[in-house]
Parts: sequence; C-alpha cells; structure tokens
Amino acid sequence: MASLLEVSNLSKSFGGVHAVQSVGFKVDAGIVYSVIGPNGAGKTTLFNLITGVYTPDAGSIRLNGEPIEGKPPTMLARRGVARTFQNLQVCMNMSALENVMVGAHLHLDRNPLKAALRFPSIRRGDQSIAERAAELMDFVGLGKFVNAHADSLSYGMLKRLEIARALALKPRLIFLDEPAAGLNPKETEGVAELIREVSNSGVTVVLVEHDMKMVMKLSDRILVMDYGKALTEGTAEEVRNNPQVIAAYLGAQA
Amino acid sequence: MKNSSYAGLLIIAAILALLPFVLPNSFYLDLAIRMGINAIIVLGLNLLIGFAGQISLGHAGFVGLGAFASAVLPHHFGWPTFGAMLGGAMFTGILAALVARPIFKLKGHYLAMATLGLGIIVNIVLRNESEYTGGPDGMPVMALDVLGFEISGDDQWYWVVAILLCISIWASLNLINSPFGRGLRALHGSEVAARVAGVNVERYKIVIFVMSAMFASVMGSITAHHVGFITPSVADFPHSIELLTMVVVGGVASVYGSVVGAVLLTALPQALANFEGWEIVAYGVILVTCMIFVPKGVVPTMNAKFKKEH
Amino acid sequence: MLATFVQFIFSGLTVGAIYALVALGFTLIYNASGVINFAQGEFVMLGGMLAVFFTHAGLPMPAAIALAIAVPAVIGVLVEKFTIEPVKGAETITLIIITLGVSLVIRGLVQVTLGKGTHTIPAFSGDAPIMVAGAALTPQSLWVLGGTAIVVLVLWYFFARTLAGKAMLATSYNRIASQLVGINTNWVLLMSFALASALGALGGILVTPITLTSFDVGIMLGLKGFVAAVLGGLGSGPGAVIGGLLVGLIESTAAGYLSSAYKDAIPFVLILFILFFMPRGLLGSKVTDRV
Amino acid sequence: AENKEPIKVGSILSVTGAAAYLGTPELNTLQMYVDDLNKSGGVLGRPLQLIHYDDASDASKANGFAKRLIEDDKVDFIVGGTTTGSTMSMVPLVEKAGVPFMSLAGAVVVVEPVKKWVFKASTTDRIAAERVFIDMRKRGISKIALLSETSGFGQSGKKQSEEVAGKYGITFVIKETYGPKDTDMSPQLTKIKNNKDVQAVFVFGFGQGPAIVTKNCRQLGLDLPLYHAHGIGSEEFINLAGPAAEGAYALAPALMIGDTLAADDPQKAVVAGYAKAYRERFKEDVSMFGGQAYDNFFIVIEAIKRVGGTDKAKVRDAIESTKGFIGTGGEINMTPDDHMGLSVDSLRMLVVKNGKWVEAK
Amino acid sequence: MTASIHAPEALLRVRDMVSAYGRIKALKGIALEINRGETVALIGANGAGKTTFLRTLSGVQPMAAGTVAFDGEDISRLRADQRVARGICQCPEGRMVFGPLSIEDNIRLGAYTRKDAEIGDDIEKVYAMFPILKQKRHLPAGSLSGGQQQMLAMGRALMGRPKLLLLDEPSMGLAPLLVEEIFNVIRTLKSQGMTILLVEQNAFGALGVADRAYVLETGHVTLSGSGAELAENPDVRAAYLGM
Ligand SMILES: Nc1ncnc2c1ncn2[C@@H]1O[C@H](COP(=O)(O)OP(=O)(O)OP(=O)(O)O)[C@@H](O)[C@H]1O
Ligand SMILES: Nc1ncnc2c1ncn2[C@@H]1O[C@H](COP(=O)(O)OP(=O)(O)OP(=O)(O)O)[C@@H](O)[C@H]1O
Ligand SMILES: [Mg+2]
Ligand SMILES: [Mg+2]
Repeated sequence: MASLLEVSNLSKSFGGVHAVQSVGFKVDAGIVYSVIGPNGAGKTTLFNLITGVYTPDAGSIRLNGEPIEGKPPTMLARRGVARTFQNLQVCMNMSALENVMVGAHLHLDRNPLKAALRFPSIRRGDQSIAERAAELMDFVGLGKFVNAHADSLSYGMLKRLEIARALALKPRLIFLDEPAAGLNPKETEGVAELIREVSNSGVTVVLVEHDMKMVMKLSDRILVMDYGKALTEGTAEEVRNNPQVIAAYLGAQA
Repeated sequence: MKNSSYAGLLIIAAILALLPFVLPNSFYLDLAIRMGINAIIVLGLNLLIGFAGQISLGHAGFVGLGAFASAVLPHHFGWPTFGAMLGGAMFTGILAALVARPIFKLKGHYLAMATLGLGIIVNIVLRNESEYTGGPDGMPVMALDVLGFEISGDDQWYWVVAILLCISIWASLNLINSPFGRGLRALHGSEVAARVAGVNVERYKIVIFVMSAMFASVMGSITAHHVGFITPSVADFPHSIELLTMVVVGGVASVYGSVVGAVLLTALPQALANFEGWEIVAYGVILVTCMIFVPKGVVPTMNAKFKKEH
Repeated sequence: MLATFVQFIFSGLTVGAIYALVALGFTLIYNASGVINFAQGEFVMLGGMLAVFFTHAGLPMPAAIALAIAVPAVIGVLVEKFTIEPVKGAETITLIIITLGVSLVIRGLVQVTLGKGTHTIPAFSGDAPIMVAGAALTPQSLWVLGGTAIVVLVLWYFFARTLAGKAMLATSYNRIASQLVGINTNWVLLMSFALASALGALGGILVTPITLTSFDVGIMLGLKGFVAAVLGGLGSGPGAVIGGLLVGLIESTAAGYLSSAYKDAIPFVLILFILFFMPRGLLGSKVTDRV
Repeated sequence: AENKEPIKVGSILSVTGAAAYLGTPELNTLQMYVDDLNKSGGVLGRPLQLIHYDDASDASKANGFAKRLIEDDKVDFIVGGTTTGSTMSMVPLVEKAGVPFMSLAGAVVVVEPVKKWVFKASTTDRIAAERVFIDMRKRGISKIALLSETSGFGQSGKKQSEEVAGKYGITFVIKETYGPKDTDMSPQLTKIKNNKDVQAVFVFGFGQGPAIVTKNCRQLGLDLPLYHAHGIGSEEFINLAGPAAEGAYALAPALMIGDTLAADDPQKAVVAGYAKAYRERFKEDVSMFGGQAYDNFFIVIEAIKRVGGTDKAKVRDAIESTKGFIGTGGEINMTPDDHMGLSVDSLRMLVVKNGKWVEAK
Repeated sequence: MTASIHAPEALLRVRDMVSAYGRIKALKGIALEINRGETVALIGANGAGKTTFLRTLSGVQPMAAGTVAFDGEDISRLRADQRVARGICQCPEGRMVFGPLSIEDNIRLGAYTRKDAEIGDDIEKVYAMFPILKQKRHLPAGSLSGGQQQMLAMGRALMGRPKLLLLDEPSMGLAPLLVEEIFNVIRTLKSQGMTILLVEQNAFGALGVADRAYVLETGHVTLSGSGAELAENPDVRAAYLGM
C-alpha cells in the first residue's frame, strides 16, 4: 500500500535561488515526520509547495497515490490537509474564536443564499462548530481568550491559535511550521504534548522545528535539508549521529 | 446597535413605520426614499468593501446599468418595466461575473484602479450612446409596473423601499454571521490562511461582487422609476465616491453603519444647500473632520463607546 | 500619413507628459506613506491658478512661478499635518476618503476666492510650433517633456541612491521599524507631502499654457495621473512616466484612428488588459510577502 | 387687506460643477434683480423672495431640489435648470404640480414637444445651428467638419445640426467629438486637416474646449473658417485663445456686442441697461447666460403684473401670451405652440477682429 | 525581593511604567534598572508584556504613566527616533525587515542616525557575523527565509552602535547552530561592554548569559535577581524552564 504522502523530485527556484531541489520522501500514515535544516534550507518552501501555496517547477506530489502537485490549497484542504504558517497568517479583523471557526469552514454549509435567508440548518451547523472551536482553543491553551479579538493576542498566543485553526479542519495530514517558535521551554513542552495527542488521534503530522529536543522526542522519521536538497533521512537516532547533519545543522551540543 | 445583533433592525423598522406620520411634506418623504435606496446600495457595497476587503471605486457604474436598463428597455424595446429591472440585474450580474476573475487578481490600489476604470467605461458608454440613453441630458423613465400593479408616488415608493431596506439589513446580518460571511471576512484578514482553510477565495470574491453589483443595479432601477428621469451622472465617478464615503463614514464592515452612513450623507447636501458657494468646502471639511475623529466610522465608534460605559 | 502619425505621437507625448508629472506626485507620497493622495490633482490646479493669480497681480513671471510653487508646498505640509498625521495607520479607504475630502476643500476654496473662470498664462517660449516631419510640436510641450524628464531623474536618484530616499521608502513599508532605526517618520511624511505638492504645482504651471486652467481641472488630471501611476506600477518613478506617456499616446492614437467619442474609454480597456497580465503594473515591484 | 406675502421665486442653477460657468452669472442676475425690485417696493406691493439651490451640474440633484422647492418651499414659479439634463429631470415634477417653469437650458427638447408648464425664453441649439448654416451658405460653404463636445450641450447641438443641415444644403464630411475637459484636440483636428473636402469647421461646445480647439487649429496650420456655436462670444474666449482667436466666428445675442450695437437697434436700451447694472454690481463682464436669466425672470414678472397676482394657472396663461417682449436675447413672442418665442435672427454672427468681437459682415 | 542597586551608574531607569492597548493595560507599573555594561534578561510567558515593554522603551508604543531615564536624562517624552539617536536600538519581535528593500539597504538604514565614517566597516562586521547576508545582499529582504530575516534584523540593530541594545527573542526561528551563534554574539557584545536587554523564550540560554534577570507576569515584575539565582529558583524552573 502506498504511503499517505509521497514526494519525488520536487523542485522550485526563485530567480537564481534553488529553494528546493529534487527533494523526495515518503510519509506513512499516522507518524510524526519532521523536516529540519539550517535557515534557508527550503523547509517552508517545501511546505508551501505541498500545500499548494506555490506551484512546483518540477516533480510530483502524491496524496494517497493521487497526484496533487499544482492543486490549489482549497482542494488540498478538502482532502484533509491543514497547516500553520511560520510567518503568522491570522485574520486580525476577526475574533480569536472566529479564526478557529474558519478552520472548520469545509464542514459547514457555505451556501450564501441559504445563509442570507437564515435557514435553520445553517444556524445549527454554525452553533456546533462554535462549540468545537472553543474546545480546540481550550485544547491549545487559549481557553481564556475565546472572546478575545485576534489582534489583542501576543505572538506566542497567535502561534497556538493557528494550531487550533488547523486542527479545526479535522485534518488527516497536518503541516506545522515551527510551532514552538516564540514559546518558552515549558510552553514548548505543552505544544509537544499537544502534537503527541494529535498524532495519537490518528492524524499524520509533518513538522518543521528548530527545537531539537522536541523534534527528537516526537519524530518517527526525520528529513534533513540543506541548500534546498535532502541531506539525509532516517530515524531520530540515525540523524542525530550523522556527522554531516552535525556539521551543517546541529552543532556540537546535540 | 451591536453590529451583529438584530435589535437594531427592530429599531429601524419601528422608525420606518412611524416616519411617514411625522414628516411634514412629501419632500421629506422623497428624501427618506433616497436615503433608503442609498442605504441598500451601501449595504451591498459594504459587504464587498468592508467584509471582503475588496475596494470598488466604480460601483456607481452598476447603479447606472440598472437605472438605464429600466429606462431604455421599456422605452426603446417595449419591455415590461419589471422585466427590464430583472433583465438589468441579470445583465449587471453577468457582466460583474465576467470581469470579476481578471479584476480580482488585482489587489489594493490596483483593484481600485480597475473598478474605477470599469465604472468609467460604463459611464462613457451611457453618455455616448445618446440614441438610446439620451446622452448626458438623460431620458425619462416610465412608472414601474409589477405584475399589473403600478408603483408610483412617494407614498407607495416609501413603503416599497422601507420594506426592501428591512429585508436587506436582515439578510446582510444573516449573511455575515454565516459560514459564507466568515469566509469573506477571513479572506480579508489573510488570503492565504483562508485558502488553506478551504475557502474558495476566487469564488467568494466573485459571488460577493456579483451580489453587490446586482443589489446596486436593482436599486438603480428603483431610483430611475422613483425619480422618473435619469441621466448618466448616476453612473459617474463622483457618485461612486459618494457611495464609498457612505460606507466609510458609517463604518467599514458595519451593517448598521451602512444605513447610518447613507442617511447622513444623503441628508448632508440638503443641509448644506444654503451655504452659497461654500457647500463644497463645508462638505469636504465635514468629511475630513469625521474621518479624523471617527476614523472607524460612526457606528463602530459609538459601539466602542457604548461598550466602554458598560 | 507619416505626418499624421507623428502628429498623434506629439499630441500623445505632450498630454502624456502632463499625466506623468501628476503621476510622479502620486508616486512620491505613495513611496513615503503608502497613501494614494487623491488631492494630488488639486495641487496641479493650484500651481496653475496661483501662477495666473500672481501674474495678474502684477508680479514678474519668475516670482509668480516661485510663489505658485511655494504656496502649494506649504499647503501640502498643512494637509499632512492636520489630516494625515492624526489618522496614522488608518485603513486605505479611510485615507482615500480623507484625501478626497481635502481635494474638495481646496477646490471649493479656490472657487470661492479665485472664481470659476478659465485662465491661462503665456507660453514660456512663444506659440510658434516647431515642425517635425510635417507635424507640429509646440515649444511648451518641450518644456513639459523636459520638466518631466528632470523630475524623474531627480526622483530616481533620490530613491535609488540616497539614504534619505531609502528612509522614505522604509517609512511606507513599516512605520514602526523605521522609527526603531531612528527615522523621524512624521518629518518624512511632511517632506513627502511638501515635495509632492510642489511637484504637482510645478506641473500645473508648466501645462497651463497648453491646457488652460480653472478651479476644476484638478479632478480630471488627478484621475489620469492616478491611472498612469497604477499602470506604470505604484511606487516606481520611471513607471509613472511610462504609464503617463502610454495613457497619453493611447488616447491620442485612439482619438485619431478609432473613435474620438470612445477615446477616453479605450485607455481603460487597454489598461485593464495590461493589468490582467501584469497585476502590479508595468514596473511595479514584485510581491515579497512570505508566509 | 392687501396681500403682503412674499412672492417666492424658486431657482435651481448649476453654480458649481461642469456648468458653473453658466450657472454663476444666472444666479448673480436673479439675485441682483430680486434685490432691486425689493428696493423699489416689490411687485404688486409684495416683496420677492429668492430661494435657490445649486444642483452642482448634477441632474439627479436638480430633481431632488425641485421637489423641495415645490413641496417644502412652495414657490410661485421656478427659473432654472441651467442644463438640459437638470431641466428635463424637473419637468415631470413641475408638470404634475403645476408650477410655471422657465428653463435656462439650451436644447430644443425642453420646449418641443410643448409642455404645458414649461417655457424657455432663450435661444436653442437648433436656432444656433440654423444661424451658422445660413452664414455658411452665404459664404458659399457646403462641406464642413463638425467637431462637437461630448457634453449634453454638444451632443444635443450635434443632433440638431444633423437634423437641420439638409435644409441648408450642408453636408458633414467628417464628424469628430472631444471631451469637455480634454486638453488637446489635435488628433481630431489632424484628421479634419487631412480631409481635403472640408471647407469649414463647426465647433459645438462651450467653456474652455472651443478655446483649445482654436489654438490647436492654428498650431496645426489649419486655415479653414472656424465657426463656434453660441456660448463662447465673450472676452474670456479671446484671452484664452490668444492671437489664435483672430478670424474665428461665433454666435452671440445682441448683449455680447452691446457697445457696438446700432443706436436704433430695438435691443439697445435693454442690453445697455442690463450690462451696466451687472458690471457695476459684480465687477465682471456680462455673459449671455446671465442675460437669459434676465429675460426669463422678467417674462414671469411681467406676467404676474398683468395677472395681478400669483395664481399659478393664470400666470402660466399670461406667460404663454407674452408678445413683443424685448430681452437681451431678442424679441420674444410666445404662443401655445411655441414656448420659446425667439426667431433665428435673434442670434448675431460675430467674428474676432483685432482682438475684439465685432458683428460679421 | 528587589536586587536593583540604586547606583549612579544605572544606564536605564524605568519607574512605574504603564502601557495600555485601548482599555487593556499590558504593563501595570514596571520598575526596572540596567547598569552600564550589564546584560539583563527579561523572561515571561506568552502575553506577559515583554514585547510591550520593549516597544514602550523604544517609544513606538505610548506610555500611559511612569518615567524612563536613560544616561541621566529623562527620555519619557522623546520620540522614538530621538531615543535611537541617543543609543537605544531594538531588534524587534517578528523581525520587521523592510521587505522590498535590498538586504544591504536594510543594514544601511540601521545606521540612519549615524554620520561617522565607520559605517562601511560596521557593515562588513555584520557580514562577517552572518555571511549569508553578504551573499544575498542585493536581494529584497522579503525573500529571505525566516531565520535569515532574524539575522538581518539583528545586524540592522547593531548598525546603530547602540549604547543599549534591546533584543526581542533574537533566537526565534534560528537553527541550533545559529542560536549558539547568536548567544556567542551576545557574549561578544557583552564583553565589548555593550549594555543589553534580552527578551528570550530560550530561558536557559538567556539566564546563562545574563548578569541579572527579571520575570514578568501579566504586566508585573514578579521576580528579579542574578541570572544564576533565577535559574535555580524552583518557581522559575517549573514555570519557564519546564523542569
Ligand atoms: N518567494 C520567494 N522569493 C524569493 N526567494 C525565496 C522565496 N521563498 C523562499 N525563497 C528563498 O528560498 C530559500 C529557502 O527559504 P525557506 O523559507 O524555504 O527556508 P526555511 O528552510 O524555511 O528557513 P527557516 O528555517 O529560516 O525558516 C531562501 O534562501 C529564501 O531566500
Ligand atoms: N495590539 C494589541 N491590542 C490589544 N492587546 C494587545 C495587543 N498586543 C498585545 N496585547 C496584549 O498585551 C499583553 C502583552 O503582550 P506582549 O506582546 O507584550 O506579550 P509578550 O510577553 O511579548 O508575549 P509573547 O511571548 O507571546 O511575545 C497580552 O495580554 C496581549 O494580549
Ligand atoms: Mg521556514
Ligand atoms: Mg513578545
């Protein structure tokens, strides 16, 4: 049986910069898969390619065996792909709760005419999503801020809000771009636990993170990128002891 | 009048029901009708600008299309007036849908420029095709006939517009608090976040653009029938700006703000009518002062104040 | 036929240079604040009307011109200080409405004080046209073209080569970060309005012998200037010039070869077409927002 | 007891916006004569009250203000509607309410077909076109270029010109248009210049456009006779067009050449009186539009005097029976079929000679 | 327990600082002092008010009450750019690079208030610290990866030759090697005598380099002491170090 996500030969360049060069890897369902590498290695670009924010120059991406390269993000969301952003993308014109509710957009009846005429089914659907969104906010530790406006949250809170929004999609596959950036070690532990729970609930997690403690603890497999290329791939143990990885990325401490 | 609450609607409905009994003469009734018509156009425009965050500087073009459909089709082609109104709305909707895709590739001022251009093109066509439209001097419009019932006179028009206004407010409130409306607001906040969450950004923009264009077209038709005479200035750039100003003064992304903005700015020129040459200056000063002291618009600012006190 | 074509080109270049000058004013303020100053056209009008006023008041031409540039610059500063600065960080449309309100005030005041008549000033180097390939070019057109060329060079140098220029750009990209590197952003905004107003006024003076002037010429010039600035790509000086010349050329050739009735619509159709393929105008900067 | 109620004069003029050029002298004139009449004891012993609204050259505003004049201010008659659009948007209201209405607009549609309450004792674009064509025939011109403005004034003028051209044996070899705010008409004029059949150019527009056309003509070396319609025969045109104005023809009522009018000209007294009063009061030159306001206003005042009251229906009838009224625009004779009352020769053909308007021979 | 020494050599002295977003007070009376040459860390949970404090110090966020004295001068009323001119430079949260400007222009703008001849040398120093920036110096800053932008923001702040350097989470989003590098830079700067106020989520690192530290909780300073002291404090360990 094919892996949940299969990427092969993926490439993207901007002007002269080869941000991603013939990268290939497979992610099996249910695991936590991490992508690490120095700054500018192409990790975020990889996420952008897979989630349809950028169109690849070459290569293929398969989700459950079906090609998805070049498909718009909306389409991927329909297939259960969710993500968070390294450079926050929060809707500052809405409340925190509404931001999370947007994550559940696809699970609702979105017909504008029915909405304008206040069909009861729409109201009911909305009601239940609001409740679920509140639960999710609680889950990521923002329970106190359900009624807050998004623009009144601090950086770290917004990072978590994005996780809640991604989870609201009920994803099969979730991409987290540096979820622990801006969190202190204690808070990072909280997020790690959260990811563990998400993973346990059957969601496949792809993670970009510079916090090695967290990566090593959570990951089933790790892809190391450098200069847009895949440097190596393997289990936490294998990667940790790879001299190339140590030289390029981890340094002596790890 | 909290933005999302329906209480404001009840208040407005009550005011609308009482108004005709306190207005001294039909000039005021006429003014009230104009306010109502503008309010409905602005409600639609605010959905586009305030909620979806897409600037339009050419909305008067759509008002003009509706108005002239109602004037030209019955006059030159023997269409029934009601049919002309619907036909105008359909045509406007289709036109809006056709141009929406290329236009909404653009953002910010580029979008503003494109919508401005669209409005200007419509206006130029209306001015130049004087065979049909009467050119800049305009043309008379027949009375509206809805399935054998003729609507004419300020009394009848008042009630028609009042009911339409209440329905429009109600529908707008419903819409913005629905999943569709949330999708719109989300794409305003962050397009990429909305996309990734599954909001079909292109489609939403097109739908709301078409909807607000059709709103404008129908109200253009009603203006034409109510006034009985129409000129291409309904479709010109200053009118687009006037509509935009109503949105902003009332409150961007505020349903009740649309109504308040329309009422204030429809009344303002009448209030300034005796300023003898200083009207433009006064109008400008009022606009600027208003934007400086209530940059978020009248209604949202009052809301904030109200909340503070409680 | 060549003569006819050249005539259309001359005509288009002259009108286009006027649009370009207005567009450069838009560019300047946009580069400092991200604001589209819809009152820019009124400064063009002010330049022309004040030049007329001061010459009629008996001042020698050079003094009249100097004053007709200085007064609008001061007005520009006042506009920034009292209408733009108090609403820092407001939404784009709020700013659009404010600048539109300012344009009404300026136009209204000029109408009340200087009247509604149409006026002109004598061309700087006479009216005798220069004949090139059978087509006529007025000397004043050369003044306009030359003025535009100088202004665009100065602006290009300022933004591309000087730290003050970069500081102005930085202010529009991120006001907070600009303050954090020590830029007095209020001052930058003030200067940008002063410069843009002076620039607009200069344009107004140069074109008055060709276009004539009255209290309401600013509306159309402002609109066309905005179109030119957007077409060229907002924020780009050379873009503003190319945009302006292009709009002028499309208009004149459309009037000449297609239909004079639709000559105002044709540029818009073409511009929509161009924007469809180049959504940031001809020379607009690339989007660099990352997620 | 005598009725001391003021007579309410309503007016809606375009004092700002595109037609401000026309509306301002119109309003000045009305204000001046309302003041003057009040100083000399009013009309029928009743004071006059002028209630004016500026429609900013926007016809839909005119409609709203007309309602206000009729319903709220309850005026006795209305002067105004500077533009045809404004006038036409008010017509249904005055017809319904039954208020005597004197339009100052130029287009012939205002009085054709005849509308019961609507009058317009000022020249029309049709008369202008006919007057120009008569002059052209006289000079042996038959093939011309028509350059019309895209404003309401220009478009209506174009239409009327086309309608009456046949009658005078005039054919249009080429028709071009320009926008009222255009700054350069050389492309259109280049096309005209390239057409060798053209014997003269007829420009239908007002404001700055005709001045720019005139300048562009000379710059391009286009030496054909240049005719302008009514509405530009003022000092301002010569100032704006400069030396290029020399030899240009334009139509104007007697008012514009008041100083050079023959002593036995029937209009001499009226024209001189109006011009003197206006110049003294406003320190600016007269325009034919102010003169039209004078004519239309006094036709109603005369009618009210004849009726001895302000009963609207009676005043209307009296206006309709105006005969031999000498105004600044000519002699006016109204009939039930003619609510304008001017003849073709009410407009004079002027030409610029040595920087001055003189009557063309 | 306040460990602040009321010594005359205090470079920065903040008293009763209050700052609010609308009606919500984010800082509720902060008192804090930094001596010349000291490195002080500020730690606290998300939303504690760390960023707000730095922004208020720099003058880009209005101060509702309190005083700020810097180098013996009351600067409470000064504009942000005047504070920069006096030597308070900040590397802000979220990096805030000037996206469309080139990397080199970004760095140059960091020296906007300077007029001296050594600007060119300092640019080279920044490039030496972060070689990737030199490689890409003609590209728009907005195209950099998150971590690269972080380096740029740091370099830009250093170009102001700060007397007091404010760092808001400088290690955020950086690869482990670079995090070490950043802390090395901080140590170097410290050894050169620069005064630094460091906000960090990487509390281990922060407390490691800091001479003293303050703990911020919902707008109040709740603890302060030497870096080592706080790193040993059981409450701090539980709340911020996750032990
Ligand atoms: N839109 C773009 N335009 C130009 N260059 C880009 C763009 N997106 C990415 N790049 C370049 O591609 C390279 C990879 O960037 P990317 O953001 O994927 O790195 P990353 O691995 O996520 O780094 P970090 O850990 O710092 O976030 C960088 O050198 C960056 O400058
Ligand atoms: N723009 C704003 N409007 C309203 N409230 C805000 C705003 N910015 C921050 N706040 C509130 O002020 C408080 C302090 O925020 P601040 O950004 O200073 O926290 P922080 O300590 O830097 O947190 P983090 O570690 O997440 O960056 C928080 O409660 C936050 O919700
Ligand atoms: Mg990244
Ligand atoms: Mg922070």
